Amino acid sequence: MNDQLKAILEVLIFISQEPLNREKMKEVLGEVPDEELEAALNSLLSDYASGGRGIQVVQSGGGYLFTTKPEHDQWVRRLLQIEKKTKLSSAALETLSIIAYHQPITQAEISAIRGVDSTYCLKSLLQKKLIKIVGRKKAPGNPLVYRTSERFLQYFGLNSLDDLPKEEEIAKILEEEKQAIS
Amino acid sequence: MNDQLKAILEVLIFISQEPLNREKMKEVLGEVPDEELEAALNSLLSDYASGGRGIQVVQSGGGYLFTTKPEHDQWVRRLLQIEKKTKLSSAALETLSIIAYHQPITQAEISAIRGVDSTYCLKSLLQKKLIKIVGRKKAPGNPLVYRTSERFLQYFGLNSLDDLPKEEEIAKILEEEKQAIS
Amino acid sequence: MEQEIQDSQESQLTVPGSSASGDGYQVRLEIFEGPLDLLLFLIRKKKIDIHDIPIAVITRDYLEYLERKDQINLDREAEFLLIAALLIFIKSQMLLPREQEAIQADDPRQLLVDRLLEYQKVKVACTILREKEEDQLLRWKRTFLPPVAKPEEAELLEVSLFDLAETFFLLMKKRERENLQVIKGKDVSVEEKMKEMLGYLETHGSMDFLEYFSGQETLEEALVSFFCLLELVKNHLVTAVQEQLFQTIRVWLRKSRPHSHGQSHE
Repeated sequence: MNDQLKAILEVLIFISQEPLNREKMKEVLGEVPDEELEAALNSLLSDYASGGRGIQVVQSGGGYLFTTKPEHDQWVRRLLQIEKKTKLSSAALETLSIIAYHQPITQAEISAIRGVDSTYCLKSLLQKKLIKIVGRKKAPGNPLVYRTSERFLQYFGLNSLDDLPKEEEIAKILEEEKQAIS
Repeated sequence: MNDQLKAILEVLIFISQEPLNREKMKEVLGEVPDEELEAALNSLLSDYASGGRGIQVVQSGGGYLFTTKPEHDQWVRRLLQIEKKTKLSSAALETLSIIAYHQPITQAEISAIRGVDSTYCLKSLLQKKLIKIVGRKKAPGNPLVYRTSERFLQYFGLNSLDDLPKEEEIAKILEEEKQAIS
Repeated sequence: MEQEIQDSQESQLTVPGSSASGDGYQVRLEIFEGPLDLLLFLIRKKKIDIHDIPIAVITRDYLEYLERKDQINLDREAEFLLIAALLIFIKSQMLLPREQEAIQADDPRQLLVDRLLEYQKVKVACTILREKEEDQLLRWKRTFLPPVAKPEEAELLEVSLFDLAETFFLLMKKRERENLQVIKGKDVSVEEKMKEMLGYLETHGSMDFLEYFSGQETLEEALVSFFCLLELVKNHLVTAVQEQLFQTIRVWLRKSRPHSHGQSHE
């Protein structure tokens, strides 16, 4: 058995986004006798199949890939839940930045600036407690008015809203880029 | 040793998009005695460290993650069909190391140490998320204050800022260089 | 990226094997990122004790390099000159007769020496970090979610304060650009349109500009009317008030009392 080959296969399967098929393996590895490849793959599979492992190499979709074992699904879901909670989507970031700089502001005003409906983003920001509802605007329909929260300041390590980077500061940084390109 | 726990940790580290730290592990797992957690982690690390493997669990950026080994770099690049990853420019690296050792620090302070304006470097480091703005300094003009990020640690394979090259280490190298040229 | 010059530092630290050429010390592809970089290089080249720098010698060498220009990062020229000025200043200080030995403590070079020592440490830290970087760049991690649960809807990001501010200001820039492109299309007589708008204001007292704008027959006319509004405001003929971004703009003739707005939401 070729241990070197087995290690490389492990790496390739680990890194590949899609199930890695034999053609691709050969393309990367160059000349490899079929029997050797088979032997290395089988050995790799059985290594991971042996008890007590959390992840495994499986054959699926015409190739090999790493997956977690079904019995650990609940743990996986809990972790993903937690990671999701601490991150923002780029749409949410956009919405949050508008609220930060334009508060107090209504949903319609945010949507007007972004050019897309922002209801969903607001909901997710509210859930993350990065923004809060502070009342209603005296305007037709009495829309809700949003502000950033204490948690928002904490999240970004700010003492107060005055500490938000000013346009000139960011502009200066962005400016430099233009010069570098031209 | 708790094999079940080890398997779950393997899964969690495998799934996590960033280095998985102990706090998150505990958040997912609920009540786990510290010693048990340590034992399981150590056992997992040594499993992967033992010879002939292509992937390994490493401690970096304050947590645990899976990576490939350096000797397999070429195979990964052949699979993904990409060139060698680009290094930081020396200007950016200089700026970054100044921030690392002097944080929290302002743009003006960095530029003073380097003797050149560092705005552009800050921008590129911010965009690479190797540094972050952490507020303002209570000083004339209230300049923004910078710190290195979690990603900085991960980028250099450091587990914490304590892993930065120590002053004595630097002094020793300087001494050796002095001997070498005189 | 373009502005950053690769590896000045590494080549410097391994430099002794430089090739001598006609005009003296020629180093392969050596470009000095900053003035301190160059100074340290000169000090090492001449095997000078950093704590006792012969300022006259170093100043001469330094200026020589500045004249060559091909070895310094020209974007940084002003900063190189600043240190040149400092060197000359220190030199002049040292030429002054030293009356009392007691003042020996304030060596005019001290500040510069401190800076060089600090910078030297930075450079060493950089070489160590560079090694770590090189090793890390050979290690790959997965950047995607393995096939466990169904993939999450949108990519989620770790955001920083910089991201927050950058996102906002870029968004505003984009908006601004869109508006500017729109204004360009004017071709209908501005004077006529201005008169028309003034006439409208005289009879109606004020106007809801967005309403007026969208009431125009052609897009071109609408654009001209917007352009006219800017002109009228600039010439202090009218007052325009916009309460919130992208909400309607209310316009009054000057003189008339600019108040009573607030109920105009689209």
